[in-house]
Amino acid sequence: MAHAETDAKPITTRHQALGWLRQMLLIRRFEERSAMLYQQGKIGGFCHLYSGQEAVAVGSIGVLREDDYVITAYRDHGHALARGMDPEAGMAEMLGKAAGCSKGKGGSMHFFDAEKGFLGGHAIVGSHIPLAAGVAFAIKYRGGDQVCLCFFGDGAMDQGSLHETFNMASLWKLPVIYIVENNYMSMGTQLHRHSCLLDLTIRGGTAYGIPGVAVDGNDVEAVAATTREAIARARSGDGPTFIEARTYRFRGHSMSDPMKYRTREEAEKARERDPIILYESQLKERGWIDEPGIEQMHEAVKAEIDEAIEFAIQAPEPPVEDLYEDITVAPHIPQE
Amino acid sequence: MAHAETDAKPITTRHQALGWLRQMLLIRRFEERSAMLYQQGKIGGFCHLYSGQEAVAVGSIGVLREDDYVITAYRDHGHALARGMDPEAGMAEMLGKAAGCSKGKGGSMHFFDAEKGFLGGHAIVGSHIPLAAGVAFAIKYRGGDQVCLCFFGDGAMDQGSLHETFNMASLWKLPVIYIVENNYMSMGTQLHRHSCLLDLTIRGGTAYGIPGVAVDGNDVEAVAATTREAIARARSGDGPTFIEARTYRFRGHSMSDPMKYRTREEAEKARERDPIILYESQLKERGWIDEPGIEQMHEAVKAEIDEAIEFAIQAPEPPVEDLYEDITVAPHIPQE
Amino acid sequence: MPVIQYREALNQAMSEEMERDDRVFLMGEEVAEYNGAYKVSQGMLDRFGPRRIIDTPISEEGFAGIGIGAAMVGLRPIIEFMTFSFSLVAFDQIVNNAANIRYMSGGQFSLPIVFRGNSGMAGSLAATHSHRPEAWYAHVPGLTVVMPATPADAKGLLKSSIRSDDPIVFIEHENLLGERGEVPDDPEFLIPIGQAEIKRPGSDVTIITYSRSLLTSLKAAEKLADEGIDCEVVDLRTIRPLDMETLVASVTKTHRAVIVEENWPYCGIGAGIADRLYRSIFDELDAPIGRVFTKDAPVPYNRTMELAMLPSVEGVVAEVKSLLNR
Amino acid sequence: MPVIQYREALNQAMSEEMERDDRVFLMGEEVAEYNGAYKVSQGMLDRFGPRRIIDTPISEEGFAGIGIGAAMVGLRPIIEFMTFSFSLVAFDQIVNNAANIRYMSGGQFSLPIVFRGNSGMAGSLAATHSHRPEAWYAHVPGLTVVMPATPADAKGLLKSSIRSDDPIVFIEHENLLGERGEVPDDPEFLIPIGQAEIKRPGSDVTIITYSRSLLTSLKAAEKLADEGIDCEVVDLRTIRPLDMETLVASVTKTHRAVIVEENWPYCGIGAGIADRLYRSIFDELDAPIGRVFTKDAPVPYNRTMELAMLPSVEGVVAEVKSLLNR
Ligand SMILES: Cc1ncc(C[n+]2csc(CCOP(=O)(O)OP(=O)(O)O)c2C)c(N)n1
Ligand SMILES: Cc1ncc(C[n+]2csc(CCOP(=O)(O)OP(=O)(O)O)c2C)c(N)n1
Ligand SMILES: [Mg+2]
Ligand SMILES: [Mg+2]
Repeated sequence: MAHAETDAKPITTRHQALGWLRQMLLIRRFEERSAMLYQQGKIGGFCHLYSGQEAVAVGSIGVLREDDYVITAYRDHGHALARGMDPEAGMAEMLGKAAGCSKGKGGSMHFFDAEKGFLGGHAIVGSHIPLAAGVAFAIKYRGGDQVCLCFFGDGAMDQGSLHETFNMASLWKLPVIYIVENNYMSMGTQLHRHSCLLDLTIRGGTAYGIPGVAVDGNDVEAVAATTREAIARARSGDGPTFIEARTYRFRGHSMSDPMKYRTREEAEKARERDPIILYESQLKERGWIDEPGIEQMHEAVKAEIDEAIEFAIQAPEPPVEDLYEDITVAPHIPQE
Repeated sequence: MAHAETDAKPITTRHQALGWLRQMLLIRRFEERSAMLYQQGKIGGFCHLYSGQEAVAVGSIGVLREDDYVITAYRDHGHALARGMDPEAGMAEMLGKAAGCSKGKGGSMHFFDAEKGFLGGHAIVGSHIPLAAGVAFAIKYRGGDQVCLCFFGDGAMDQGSLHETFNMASLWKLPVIYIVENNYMSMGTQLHRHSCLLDLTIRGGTAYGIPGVAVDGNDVEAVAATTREAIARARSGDGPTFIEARTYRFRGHSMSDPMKYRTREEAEKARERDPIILYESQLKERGWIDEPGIEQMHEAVKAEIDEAIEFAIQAPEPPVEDLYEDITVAPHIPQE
Repeated sequence: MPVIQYREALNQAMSEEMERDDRVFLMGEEVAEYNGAYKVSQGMLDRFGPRRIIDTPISEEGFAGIGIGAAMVGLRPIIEFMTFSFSLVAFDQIVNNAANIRYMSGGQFSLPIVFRGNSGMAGSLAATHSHRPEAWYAHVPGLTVVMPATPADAKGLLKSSIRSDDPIVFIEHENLLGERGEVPDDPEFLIPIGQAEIKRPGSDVTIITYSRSLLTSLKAAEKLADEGIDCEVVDLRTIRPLDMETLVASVTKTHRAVIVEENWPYCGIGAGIADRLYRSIFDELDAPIGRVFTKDAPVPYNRTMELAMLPSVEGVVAEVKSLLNR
Repeated sequence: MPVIQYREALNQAMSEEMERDDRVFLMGEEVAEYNGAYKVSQGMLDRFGPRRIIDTPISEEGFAGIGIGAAMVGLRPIIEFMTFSFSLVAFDQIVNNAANIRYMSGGQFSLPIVFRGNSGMAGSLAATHSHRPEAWYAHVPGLTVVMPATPADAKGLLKSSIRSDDPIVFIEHENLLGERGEVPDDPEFLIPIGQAEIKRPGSDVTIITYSRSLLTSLKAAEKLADEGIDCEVVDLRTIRPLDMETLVASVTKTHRAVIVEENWPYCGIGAGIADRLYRSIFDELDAPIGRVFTKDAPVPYNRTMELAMLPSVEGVVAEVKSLLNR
């Protein structure tokens, strides 16, 4: 079995490491159960699973401060949970309930949690990339030392808004960290068919005079270490960093993707580098957890997600009239 | 006085060289007179002069074939004339006349000449950059070996459409040549204030795996030589080239720009590298023309522009009802 | 006549026109190897090859512009937006370049290009993925806006759109893609752009509608028939230019009209049509023109809320009755 | 009261609000060192420094989004489009992000942001540079659209817009920037969003208008007064939400209305207003609502043609008379 590369000197404490493992498990479980609920018709719309990429969100968000910000695209459950969103609020959102993290108005692609500095799930590819720079602009404007972490896929490299923003973020040295989760697929289009260069650090880093770093996106501690450096750079006023986290999406693009573009072998080979299994064995080797400990953790996570689902199912639907709420702060006057 | 750098071995014939010099003079004269007509209120709207940058259009368009294509931004008089547009049609357009190259509907920013493969003047910054790739796509689709030459300013480097297009042009190896006329100003904003990198070949070339070449944009033969290589590359199926022609805009951004951001010294120093004067002295040194020959050329150009203005002034206004013409090929049915 | 799905009708239209004319090609996200995000281009890569069925990066502004450039020099591109909600990032290309280049060049260039893709409130896609963009585009002289409701209209109008020499905004509906209907297989089956069709003749009231709302309107008309109210249902099919002749004739007959649409009410298609009818035949109208539309709010994820926003059969029935004071 | 230009009124509004609230900043192309392409921000860089007056690259989509992000975390950006024609490349950010993020987050975020800049057919700028974007934005729930016609309204409404907690599309007119008028210098001078104003009271017919067309309408009203026709001129000032109360009261009094606007006719503001008035007070109307608008064509460079497209004083006079059968 493949190994993660950070064995030599752990970059974190046992406590934090176990927390990261648990978060990855929680995300995986949240999504596997979501897939089932989707198939049962309990979840609607588009639903994009993060399975296989958990180490990216967990490792990078894991080294943030509480007052930092996180923003991402529509494949957002993992980032939200890694940022500490209550799985009950997440699951209730999946089911469109009033208790959902976006009151049932956003759904799977639009998780928000203002209290945790989680600025959303955004579904128009690339559209949140300027937003992240805007958050960083605000941080700098106020003289703060927070950072904004912004996630997106390799497909978003092809949207103009990214390039407009990277130029300004570099020019103005904004404290924003851009992490492209390169899973080598933009929906059904392989990287080499949608990107003129395969090394994204050139397109996102070199091209803008921004440090561009590639990292194994399935190695949670490597991601954490890389992000930590970027955060230090941002906090000290040296501007943005572009991180290319190389990873793999286990599932289809969304629930409706039959993945005809993949062979079974490719998928199976990828599973060998499952970030969760990699980290479990790494922590075992380090002696920070043992097999029973892992099993116990799995059980606890299972119970937590079961509860979240139970909560979400029981939670009431929002009143239909509320569709006119939350449009503007001033009272909304329907133009009908 | 500064010298152009291509003295050693002329890359062109005497005949063509004199043609290029004459074209640069024609453009300069066309624009100087346009400025006067603008001040007299005979020309309206926005009017952007090309003075100082003539060598870029003349040198690059000068090495095209007749069946190639040219497209540019709103600072378009020079490119149109270099492509052989009749100055009468150009001047009539400036005056909004029916005999204008766009029937008085386009104006200064929207010169078009289908017969010459001149696909316009385009006034939304960056918006014609995908069009150029589309033209190149069509060439390739048909199996032709033409090329499309596309001009734009350094400010357009900051528009998303450019980046979306460069990725596709590189990916699909389209026969398009992008020439950024870097005059170091985006309206009143100096390059270092709008672009994160000062070397645009990185942003437009390296970033997309496209050969990126910088050239002295005030040296008509250097521009010609560089473009010729790019054309050869495109015709043989090797895809796009990005050329950064470094130059200087003598006048304000448009007729209403008082150029407060410049010192008189800067402007005067720039005039020492006037591409026309550089080329005149180069051709004299080469013995291809002498002082009386130059004077004669100036006179001829002056006469040609005088005639064009006379033609334009005498030309009739388009009938007002024609405002409903040229909207669609099918009859336009006003939705009133 | 063969009975096929709306998506198959679109596929046939494109395939037949591509057989007929080598200048026609299809470009968009996932149109080729994936066979279309909504399977509209199923099998077309196999049939026509990668020269003519072209997968793009997620660069709508870029490839919309590439289509326009190709059209300027004589190709006849079909540009697919995976959904029309994604055309918002290409808005400038469509509104400024496609609609204006012919004009700004004094008629030297024609722009034979079709922008197509689905739209609508398709089910829990939330605010950014549920746009109905017709009013934005119909507002613009230079564009033609087509919105077929049936498989036959989808085919006949798409073929006409591809043969048109002008830029066409061809808006499908995600929830219509699976609808079935009889569709001629004659390769010269064309439906003219700009002609509405009376999908149900009637005498008491005219229901004016288009796209998915046609289905809602027809169901409402049936219910109303049970109550003795005879509705004429006019399917616009083309949104711009509007077939005023058919509308005026129908409303002059019925003296009452209700416009049913899936769009927001303010400054939309319904308002656009109502205003023109009032100015044409004010004296023929026995009551103000009724309207049934999507509630004036962003589209929520919650399905119950979303359904509550949409025009419903009951809503149409109620609006018609209130016009008739019943 | 001091008499100042419309552009100075805008400058005062921004400057006063920036003095009052450090969260307010101005960002856009050429707003700082160049002092504004149209000199609206004249002197503001000197006064507030580069932290708060920020020149951008030509990246409208990018900096519109930067404004939105900054607003999400509590700043109050003013984003200037050099002209609103250039907002088309930022359409997605305004329509999808600014208008929807509050909703999609279930009300967790507010978006206190003003997008502002001039618009209109300002004189031989041709098709792409003469847009009147109000109908596109007014169509969208979540956005507020403000279009002041006078210097005082410009100031009072811009101040209110900056203080608003919601996204505002604030559309000026290039040809109004130099207009002069009395403007209060009281730093608490605010004009509420959503209120139309009767700029000229009258009894025979209501002219509904906004932005530059107010000037045309007032001139027409004077001419008509000479002929004994007494026009009430209502300046909408806010386009969305519409002040239906004022409109209904006026038309209920006059029984006749003409809408005058610089926009295209189909699916625009005029249609949007007419439809709502008919549905509110059909029985009060003695004639169909008249309309004076810009001809349905792209905007040409030729000045004579452009003027022929625009609503004119004569056009308004003729439309009013035809409503009155005179
Ligand atoms: C502007 C826009 N175009 C198209 C889409 C449809 N779409 C959603 S996700 C996606 C692929 C994105 O791939 P990538 O950015 O690599 O992210 P991943 O799905 O791999 O996480 C596409 C085409 C969209 N949401 N927005
Ligand atoms: C999308 C857009 N934004 C803004 C403008 C206004 N504008 C016209 S030209 C220009 C500066 C362009 O500079 P550059 O690209 O360097 O070309 P140059 O004028 O130097 O030839 C600006 C800001 C525009 N036309 N389009
Ligand atoms: Mg991907
Ligand atoms: Mg420049």
